[in-house]
Parts: sequence; C-alpha cells; structure tokens
Amino acid sequence: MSLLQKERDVITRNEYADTFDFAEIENFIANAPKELFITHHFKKRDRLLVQPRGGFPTYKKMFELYETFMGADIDVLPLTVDSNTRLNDYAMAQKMLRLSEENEMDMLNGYPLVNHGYRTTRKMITHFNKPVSLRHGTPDARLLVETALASGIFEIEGGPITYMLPYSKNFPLDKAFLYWKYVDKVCALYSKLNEPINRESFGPLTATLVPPCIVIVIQLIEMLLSLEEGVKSFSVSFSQNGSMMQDIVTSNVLKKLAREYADTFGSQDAIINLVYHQWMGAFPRNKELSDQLINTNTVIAAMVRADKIIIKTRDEAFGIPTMQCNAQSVANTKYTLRTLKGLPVMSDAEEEENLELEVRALMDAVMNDPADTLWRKVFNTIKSGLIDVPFSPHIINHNAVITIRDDQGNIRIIDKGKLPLPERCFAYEKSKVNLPESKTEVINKIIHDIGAML
Amino acid sequence: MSLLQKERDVITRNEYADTFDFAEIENFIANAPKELFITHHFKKRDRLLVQPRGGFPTYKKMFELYETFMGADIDVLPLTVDSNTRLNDYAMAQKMLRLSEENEMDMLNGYPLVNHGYRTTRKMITHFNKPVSLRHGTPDARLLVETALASGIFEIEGGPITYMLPYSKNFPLDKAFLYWKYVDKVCALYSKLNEPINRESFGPLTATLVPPCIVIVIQLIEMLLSLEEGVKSFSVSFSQNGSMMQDIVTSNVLKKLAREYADTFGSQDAIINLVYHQWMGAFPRNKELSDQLINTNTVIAAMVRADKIIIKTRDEAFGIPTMQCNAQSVANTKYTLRTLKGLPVMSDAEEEENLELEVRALMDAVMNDPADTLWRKVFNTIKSGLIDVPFSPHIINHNAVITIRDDQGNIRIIDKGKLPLPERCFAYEKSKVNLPESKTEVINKIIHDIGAML
Amino acid sequence: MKVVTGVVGNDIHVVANRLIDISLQARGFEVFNLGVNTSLEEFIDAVVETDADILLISSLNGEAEGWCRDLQFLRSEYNLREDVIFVIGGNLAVGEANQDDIIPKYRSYGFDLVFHQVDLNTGLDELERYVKERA
Amino acid sequence: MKVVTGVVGNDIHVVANRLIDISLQARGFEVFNLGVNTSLEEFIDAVVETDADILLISSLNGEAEGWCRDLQFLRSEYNLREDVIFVIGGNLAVGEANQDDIIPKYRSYGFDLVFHQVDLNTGLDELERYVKERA
Ligand code: B12
Ligand code: B12
Repeated sequence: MSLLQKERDVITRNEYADTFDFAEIENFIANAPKELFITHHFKKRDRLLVQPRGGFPTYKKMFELYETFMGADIDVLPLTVDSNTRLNDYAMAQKMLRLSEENEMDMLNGYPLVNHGYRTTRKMITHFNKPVSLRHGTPDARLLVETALASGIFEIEGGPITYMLPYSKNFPLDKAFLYWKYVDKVCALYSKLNEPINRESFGPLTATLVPPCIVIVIQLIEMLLSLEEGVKSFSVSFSQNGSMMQDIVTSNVLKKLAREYADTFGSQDAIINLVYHQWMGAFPRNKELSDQLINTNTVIAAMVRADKIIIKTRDEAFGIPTMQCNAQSVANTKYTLRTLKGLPVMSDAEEEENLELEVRALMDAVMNDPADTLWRKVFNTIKSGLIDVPFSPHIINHNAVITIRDDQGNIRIIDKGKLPLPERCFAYEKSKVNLPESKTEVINKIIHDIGAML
Repeated sequence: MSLLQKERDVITRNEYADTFDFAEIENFIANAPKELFITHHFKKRDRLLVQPRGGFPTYKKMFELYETFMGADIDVLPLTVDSNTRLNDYAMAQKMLRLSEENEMDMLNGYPLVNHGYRTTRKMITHFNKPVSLRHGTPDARLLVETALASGIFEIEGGPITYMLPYSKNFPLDKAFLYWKYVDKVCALYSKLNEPINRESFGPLTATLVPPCIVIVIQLIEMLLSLEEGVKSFSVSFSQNGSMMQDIVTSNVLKKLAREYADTFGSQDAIINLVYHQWMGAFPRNKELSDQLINTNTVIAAMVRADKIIIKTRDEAFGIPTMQCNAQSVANTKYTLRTLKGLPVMSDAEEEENLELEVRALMDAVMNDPADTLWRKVFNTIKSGLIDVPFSPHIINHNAVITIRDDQGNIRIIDKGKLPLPERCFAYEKSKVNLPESKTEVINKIIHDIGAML
Repeated sequence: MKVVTGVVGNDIHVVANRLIDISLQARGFEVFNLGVNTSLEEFIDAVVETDADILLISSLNGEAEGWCRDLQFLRSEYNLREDVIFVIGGNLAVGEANQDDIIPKYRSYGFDLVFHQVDLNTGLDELERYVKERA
Repeated sequence: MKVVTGVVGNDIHVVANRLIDISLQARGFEVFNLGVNTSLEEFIDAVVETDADILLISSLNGEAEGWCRDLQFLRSEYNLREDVIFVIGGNLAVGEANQDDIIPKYRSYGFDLVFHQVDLNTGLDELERYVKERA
C-alpha cells in the first residue's frame, strides 16, 4: 500500500464521516457519466457557464434547491458547505444539522457534506446529472474533498493560500500547503480514470480592496502548485474590481501569464480556464439595486471573456438567499448572456504593461527565495510580507499593504508594505490617486471605498 | 407684424387650445430659472443625465408621476403626449380625457398637452423646477410645440423625418419639412431670451432593424436643418443596436461626423449632444428579464459616453408603466451609473471606416441633389429611395432595404434597395452574414432578429 | 377566404401588421391589408367592398377601447353580412391589464375572438380552428 | 471604559471587526479586540481578565444563534460582574429575518442591546446613549 493510500485511510477514518470503500469509489468515478465533469463542458467552450452559490443544511432542502436550479437551465450546480465544516468543526455541524432537521429552520449556512456522507450525497448528484462545484473555504479540506469526489463532485475550489488567508485566523500556513498537496494529489489520481477533475483557485480573496497584482500572483502560485501534483485542468479566477477597465486589464494579464507560467513549468498539456466572480464585496441593502449590480457584472464577465461566471443574488446583503431568488439570478444571467452580443476586444496597453511588470516582480521574488520547494518559497514570501492580502483575518498576513480607489474606481496601492514592487510601478500606482492630507480622511476614504457598491 | 408672427397667430388660434398671450410668454421665458433648461445642465456635463418616458391623461396623475420621479432623483422629466395629439386629433383626445377624468381610468396613452393648455401645464413645470423634455412623434407639431415652450418645456424632440417615417402613414412629407422649419424657427427665437432651447432628433426611428448608416444620415440631416434655422443646441441620438460593438462604432462615427458637418455648415458655435436610447424594440414578456435588458443598456450608454440616456421600464411589453415602476427604473439606472467606473475607451477601426464611408456616400447623395434648399434635397432623396427606413409605416418610404443580424448581433444590409452605398461597403456588409438559402428561411430569420431581446 | 386587416385608430405600430400579412398569406387567406392608422369606418367599408369573411383588427398602443365601443352600432348601420367573423388582437388596454377583464369586455363590443397579448401564431391557429368549427 | 470585542464562532468576516475597532477607539473606549473566530468562552474569559464594562460581539455569517444560546449559563458559571453590558450586532440569522423576531430572541439570551443589520455608527451611538442612561 502506497504512503498516500495509508494517509488516506487515516484521514477518512473519522467518527462523523462515512466509512470509505475506495475500490467502489474508483469504480464509480471511472464509470461516471461525462456530464458530471465540468472539464467535459469546458472542452466545448461554446458559451460562458453560469454557476450560483448555494447550500442548505438538510438533504431535503438541498435536493429542492437543485430542482429549482434545474428549472432555471443552470450550467453548474454549487455545493456550498457551512462554516463549521470549513473549520473542521464536525461536532458543531452535526448538532446544528439535527436542530435544522427537527425544527424546519436553517441553523447552518451551508450543506455539512462530511456529516451527510458520500453515499447519501452521491444519490442526489447522480440524480441531477449536472457538474457540481464544491465551494468551501477550508484550510484542511482533505476529508471534505475525499467525500466530495466520492460523491461525484468533480470540481474542487480552493487552495492553500486562497482558502487560508481570507478564511482563517490561525490555522498554520505550512500545514495548509501540505494538506492541499494531498488534495491535489488525490484529484490528479482520479483524473486518470475518466475526464480530469477540475481544480479552481479562489481569486476574490477577502473581496476587500485587494489589488490585481496580488490576486494574479496568488492565482499563478496556486495553479503551479496544483499542476506540480499532476492536476490537468485548472481555473484561475478573480472578482469584479470596481473599474471595468481594471477588470479587463486583470483578465488580459492573468490569461497571458497563466498560460506562460504553466508552459514554462512543463504543463503545456494542462487546460487553464478563467472564472469571473460577480462583486464579492458588500452589497447594497436594496434588492432592486443589487439586481443592477449583478447584471452589470454579467456584462463585464462577457466582456472579459470568462469561461465561467459565479453569480450573486439580490438577497446578498440580507442573508443566505431563498432558492427561488437564487434560481431567478441564474435565469437573469442566462438571459443577459444570450442577448448580449458583439463584444469588442479591449485592452489598455499602459495599464497592462504596468500590471504585468508588478506580477513578474512578485513572482521573481517568490522564485528567488532560497527554499527548496515551491510551497516553501511561497510560505516564506507570505511570512515575510512579500505577498500581503489586505483585510486578511490571518495572523501570518502582514496587513501592511494599503489600497484605495482612484477616480475611475481602480484599486491602487498607496502603501506597498514589503511588496517588492519596482519603483516605477509603485510610482505609477501613486500617480493615479490624489490622497487626502489627513490620516482620518484617508481612513474615511477607505471605508467609503469598501462600500463602493452601496 | 412679421410673417412668422402672423403664422403663429393662425396656428395657435384653435378651439381646443388656450388663447396665446405671446408677450406674457416671452416674458416668462426670459425670466425662467436656469434649472428648467436642459442646456444649462448639459453645460456642466459632469455626468450622464437620466430621463424616463411618461405621460398620463389627467393633470392630477401627471403631477403624481412627477412627484414620484422626483423621489428617484431624476435629472430630466419627460412629457409624453398621447397618440391622438400626435396625429392632431384633439377632438378624440378631448373625449378620452373627459372619460379618463370621470372614470379614474386611463383612456389615453399620454398627456394631451394641447387640451390641457399651457397655463395649467406651466404651473406643474415651474413647481418641480426640473428640465422637461417633450416626447411626441408628431409630423405637424406647431401648436404642440408652441404650447410646450409656453409651458416651460425647453427641450423639444423630433424632426421632419424622424417623427414622420416611423410615426405616420400618409402625412405629406413636404409639409412636415415646412412645419418643422416653423418649430425650429420658434425655438431659435426663444433661444435668444435666456439659455438656448435644446432640439433633439429621434434616432431610434422604427426601432426595427434600422442600420446605423441610415440612422446617422438622418441624424445629421435633422441637425443641419435645425442649425440652419438658428438652433444653437442640438442632440443627436440612437438606440441600442443589439451588438455592443456596433453601438460603440455608431457612437464614435456619429459624434465625429456631427461635429464635422455642423462646423462645415458654419455652426461652430452650436453645442452638439449625444443621447442614447435603451432598447427600443420588442421587450421580453417577463419583467425580471426586462430589468436585465435595461441595466445592460445603462452599461452600454456609459460605455458609448452619451450625454443623456432615455430609459425603459420592466413593464414595457405590458403597457404604459405604473409610476412606481417607472421611478424604480430611474433609481436603478442612477445606481448603475454611480457605481460603474473605469470605462475603457473603445473603437473598431475597420468597422468605423466602413460606417463612415457609408454615411459620407449617403450624405453626398443628399447634397448632390439638384434642388435649391436642403429640405427639398432631402425630400427628393427620401422619395427616390436613396434614404429608406426599414419598417416605416409611411407610404412615401420605399421599404426596399432589407437588413438582418450577423452572428455578433450587428445589423447588416443584405438588400440595399436604392441606397447609394459604395460597392466596397455593401460587399463588407454582406461578407458578415451567412444568408440562408430559401426565402422563407430569410423571413424567419428576420422575424427572429426583430425578437432579438425576447 | 378573404380577410381585411389593419391597425385601428391613431396607432402606427406597423411591425406586427407586416408579420400578420405574411402569416395570413402563408395560411392561404386572401389578404386586404389597410395598414396602420385606420378608423373603424374604413375597416367596415373595406369589409363591405371586398365582401370579406373575416375582419382582423390589431391594436398595440392602447387606443383600442376608445374606438371599438362603436362596433355593434356600425355593424347594424352598414347592414353587414351576419357571418363575418370579427377578430381583435394585440395590446388591448392602456397600462397592464389581464385577459379575464379584457376578453369579456371586447366580446360585449361584438368581437368573436379576442387576443390580448397573445402570440400571433397562437391566435391565428385558433382563428383557423374557429373557422373550421363554424363551417 | 473597557470593551471586549470580536466575531463569534467559526465566523471569519473581519472587515466590520476592523472598522468597529477603529470606531470604538475614536469614541474613546479602551478596546480589546479578539478578532474573528472567537468562542463564547474566550469572550467571557477576556471580560473577566480585562475587567471590561462592555462585551460587544459581532456575527455576520449566520452562526450567532447556535453560539449565543449558552450566554446566560456561562454568565453565571463565570460569576461575572452584574453590570457588564452585553451587546451583539451584525447579521443575526441564517437567511433573511426581521428585527421584530430577532431582537426579543437575543434579549432572552441575555443581551442588553441587539443590532440586527443595523449600521455600525447607528449602533454605537445607541450604545453610548445606553451607557449614559445607566450611569
Ligand atoms: C466579504 C464577504 C465575505 C468574504 C470575507 C472576507 C473576510 N475575511 O472578511 C469571504 C468571501 C471570505 C466570505 C466568506 C463567507 N461568507 Co461572506 N460575505 C461577505 C459580504 C459580501 C460582505 C461582508 C463585508 O465585508 N461587508 C462590509 C462590512 C463593513 O459590513 P458588514 O460585515 O455587513 O457589517 C456591517 C454591519 O453588519 C454592522 N455590524 C457588524 N457587527 C456589528 C456589531 C454591532 C454591535 C453593530 C451595532 C453593528 C455591527 O457594521 C458594519 C457596517 O455597517 C457579505 C454580504 C454583504 N453584506 O454584502 C457576505 C455574507 C456575510 N457572507 C455569508 C456567508 C454565509 C459566508 C460563508 C459562510 C459562505 C457561504 N456559506 O455562503 C463564507 C465563510 C466564512 C466563515 N467561515 O464565516 C453570508 C451570511 C449569511 C447569513 N447571515 O444568512 C452573507 C450575508 C452573504 C449571503 N447573503 O449569503 N464572505
Ligand atoms: C417598436 C415600438 C414603437 C415604435 C414603432 C415603430 C413602428 N412604426 O412600428 C415607435 C418608437 C415609433 C413607437 C411609438 C409609440 N409607441 Co410604441 N412600442 C414599440 C414596442 C417597443 C415594440 C412593438 C413591436 O414592434 N413589437 C414587435 C411586434 C412583432 O410585436 P407586437 O407589436 O407586440 O405584436 C405581437 C402581438 O401583440 C401579436 N399581435 C398583434 N396584433 C395581433 C392581432 C391578432 C389577431 C393576434 C392574434 C395577435 C396580434 O402579434 C405580435 C407578435 O407576437 C412596444 C413595446 C413592446 N412590445 O415591447 C411599444 C408599445 C406598443 N408602444 C406604446 C406606445 C404608447 C407608443 C406611443 C403612443 C408613445 C407613448 N405614449 O409612449 C408611440 C406613438 C405611436 C402611435 N401613434 O401609435 C405602448 C402601448 C401602451 C399600452 N398599450 O398601454 C407600448 C406597449 C410601450 C409601453 N409599454 O408603453 N413604438
């Protein structure tokens, strides 16, 4: 028995989880219908795939949610897990699942996948026969991902950085790298049986004034880490920046460099997809206006030529959306994508050059770290603040980078902390903003910029 | 007494109209607050002005409509008149106004301005102190416009072509030119008293597969006809084409040529504005989807850098919208414009070159007509089919031009009728579409293209 | 069969009218299309003149009600053939209205078939069925 | 006055928490910010340790109810000062809920002030008023 398989046996032996029958699972995946694989749909690539978010505590309500989505001609079903599962607190998840089942009231903000187990969940997924994407935010997702793959969920979101820095306070970062290495290995293994499993990174991060250069660097790193383990299909992603131009520039640079780095690191055969997230920051507390924001994002997603769009709902500011509302969002988005035609190809040479320079400088800093493996290089870079995510709750993150919006809504870096940005780039960033004199005014401007869509 | 004044006395002496006191009216206009003039707001030009459509039969309901609009932070109030008034059928308008007042039920699809008269209407307009735009569709608008200006409505939409070919079956075209000359003269006269009166052309025409070159030529002609009479502020306009790229190209060429022709004809001092109409064709019979279409149009209006946007409502496919629904549309649009930032400047050199060539060829055909005045040249050109508006109900219109959409949603000319298009341009148009073989299939494709947004 | 069609009143919405013309012809009717902006009298005149079997009126802009109240009156005044089928369709009220209010109302004005916000082909299918049943 | 604050449960929404920190300091409070992902025990511990006057809990992700039911129990177990003010705010239910259901419920759990989907500054203004009234 291989070392990995031993580890897998240990991981999956958990009092809250199903007992795993790996032979049966392999057999299931090898014979699973192509329809369940998002990679199969990406191959056709004839239109932007639409995916909402969504998870309810009970099996019954989750099933209803899927039924409702199917009525809206959905492309990709989501399975969003609750926040206890995200932090491996299966005991709390179990308690709240029971309460939800007994009281017809949702006591969890997602579907506790581990507690439900793969045998049960697989029934639902094969019933609907649509690709399902796992949305979580879990630093240690090993058991969760084993359960997901065994259930027929063949797209796994997350990564050691994007599911750590925004989602955890003090989970050890080095462990996260090793745990995600495990996830990638398992995905790569199963990818050999049928269509490849798709891995997706979570570009929005904290969704709070994160500058594009940091988003892109983290996307490239998580992509390289996955490809290193043998993953053959990977989606990089980002969310609306707040400036249409910055979205376009981000998309152009991200696409170009993702392909370039993948090739340079020997993964010419890997497929790279682009995912666009509708506005991930604070939504207006007005459903009509939220609808406008959502539709504007759909237009931009088409303009940046994404392969998949992950959508929001008019209930965003209020709480977990009802299923009807969520399905309506899917229908709305599909309508706009169907009728919106004649999209111009756009670029902004100056902005793109600047962003590319920034990303290359940060990537060089990572690669020049003396450590022996890529993940250790990255670990060191984050620890020393060379990569730094604004508004991360995590203790390891430096929180020294300060960003603000310019007149055109572009996120600009006004304090670069320890980011190894070329002088010229930093000067460019600063030249775009007129900073207020007093510190209080700067803080007020930042608060205002966080609420850009209110 | 001048000849014009004699004519004015005759026109305004009508059994359904107020008795006109011209001295008082001049005095009112000379002293009217700047706020009432849209030209004053255009001057500031710091943001896109938002204007809905709207008109109800009774004074009471019209007043309520304005109140509701004010609550949505509106920029320009509309006054849309009913279809009887449009065709000078004041008797029918009067009858239906009475029925509406007696039965609390709307028996008219707009506000019968002539029947209400300027003394009454002015009270409402000065009360709200916002610029008002007159929306009608009247070939002979002389009495209507006199009433409007006397009421404090300082923007007049329409023109001899744009309010004829889409809006009338057999009103004599030559008369329309003369009647609109009258309108332009009166507007020019009043423009000397205070801020200028703004004239606006109606670019959407029949809103049914009209190719951009025809829209632009007609915009340029109506602009030149108004400037000729001394108008100093003019808005050219067009509506969503169905392809974002074609909208951008249309805007770029229209802006460029409008300025160029205005200057060449000696009106360097005239201000030219650009107005964008949200989708003017058939709306989906689904309010949620209509909302998406409306918002998409707001995004495009910002991208084409219009000075004013004229909006639709989610009730479009169902009937005259309720006031709440109309005001919600205003609020939605203002939100999107407020939060949408960082708009890239776009162009498509090849498309723009082609469109410009087409427009210049058509304009040359007009100018080369041997008649002595511009309006007679235009009259001849329309009569001989050198200008031809698809789906016009008017008998003089040739209806020989046939258009269809290409894969990108662009409207392309597949039969040029008598349009004097350069061979090269027509070849370009045709090269973009794969025409079905059979005639029935072509007709089905056209029906399908009319319903592009359903 | 002969059909007189057109758009009633001061209504100039022509697009549906063009499509109706094409569809009726494709269905084998002999079509007399008066186009937009046609008064009720003109319609009745044309029915008499062409000895039509069907009068098919469109209205889109909300004016229909103002014009069609006089239908019964004109019908008797012009002394029309008893079996002429009267059809109206399009958007039959100002503002949003529902079928359940609209249909009985227009029936009482003398229309045999009433289509408020009904798709063209659905309506014409029903018309053909109705013609067959009556025969 | 001393305030202990943070985000309860497995909740990692940090943005409001950062702003609360800034606002409380600007209003002259001495702030002990435990950050996100903090259990109820940790909060009570910190109140005891710092001898705080106010415990101000945030919850955004819908978990609040699962955690806060035990407040009364912990309060007596830790033998807290009688006059500590208990405040909770943010988004206090999974899914949409209205204030009229939420406020009495959290009051019964032992909170003095409950702010469901209330703007930060509105809430802190009310807290200051409450503090003055009690003094
Ligand atoms: C940004 C964001 C994220 C980021 C967070 C990054 C980070 N580390 O901070 C990311 C993407 C990582 C994220 C993740 C998740 N999120 Co989230 N997120 C948001 C979002 C869009 C904005 C939050 C924000 O930063 N707002 C700006 C700040 C300044 O405002 P605020 O947090 O709303 O706080 C205001 C008030 O509540 C008030 N306030 C807060 N505390 C207190 C206390 C007092 C005393 C007072 C008076 C006032 C007060 O003051 C603030 C200013 O007015 C909201 C939706 C929204 N509001 O638009 C969802 C939202 C909060 N998230 C939600 C959920 C469920 C999650 C997830 C669990 C995923 C899931 N199942 O869908 C995960 C997991 C997180 C976890 N373990 O807890 C839900 C909560 C659902 C519910 N309550 O029913 C929301 C409402 C979205 C939704 N509609 O589903 N999220
Ligand atoms: C294009 C358009 C215009 C163009 C018309 C160009 C032209 N000459 O044809 C322009 C811009 C000029 C215009 C002007 C006006 N319009 Co207009 N217009 C429209 C719009 C957007 C689309 C109409 C269209 O062409 N649809 C495509 C065709 C194929 O479909 P259709 O006409 O809806 O017809 C379908 C069915 O009704 C059915 N049908 C029609 N007749 C019949 C008959 C039978 C027997 C059957 C079975 C079926 C049937 O078949 C068709 C296909 O399914 C509609 C709103 C909408 N529907 O989205 C408003 C609309 C019809 N217009 C309206 C109005 C009021 C006007 C104006 C009076 C302006 C005003 N006050 O707002 C003016 C003046 C016109 C006048 N004198 O009548 C209103 C009518 C309001 C109401 N009923 O309550 C509408 C609904 C817009 C609105 N919500 O306010 N308009």
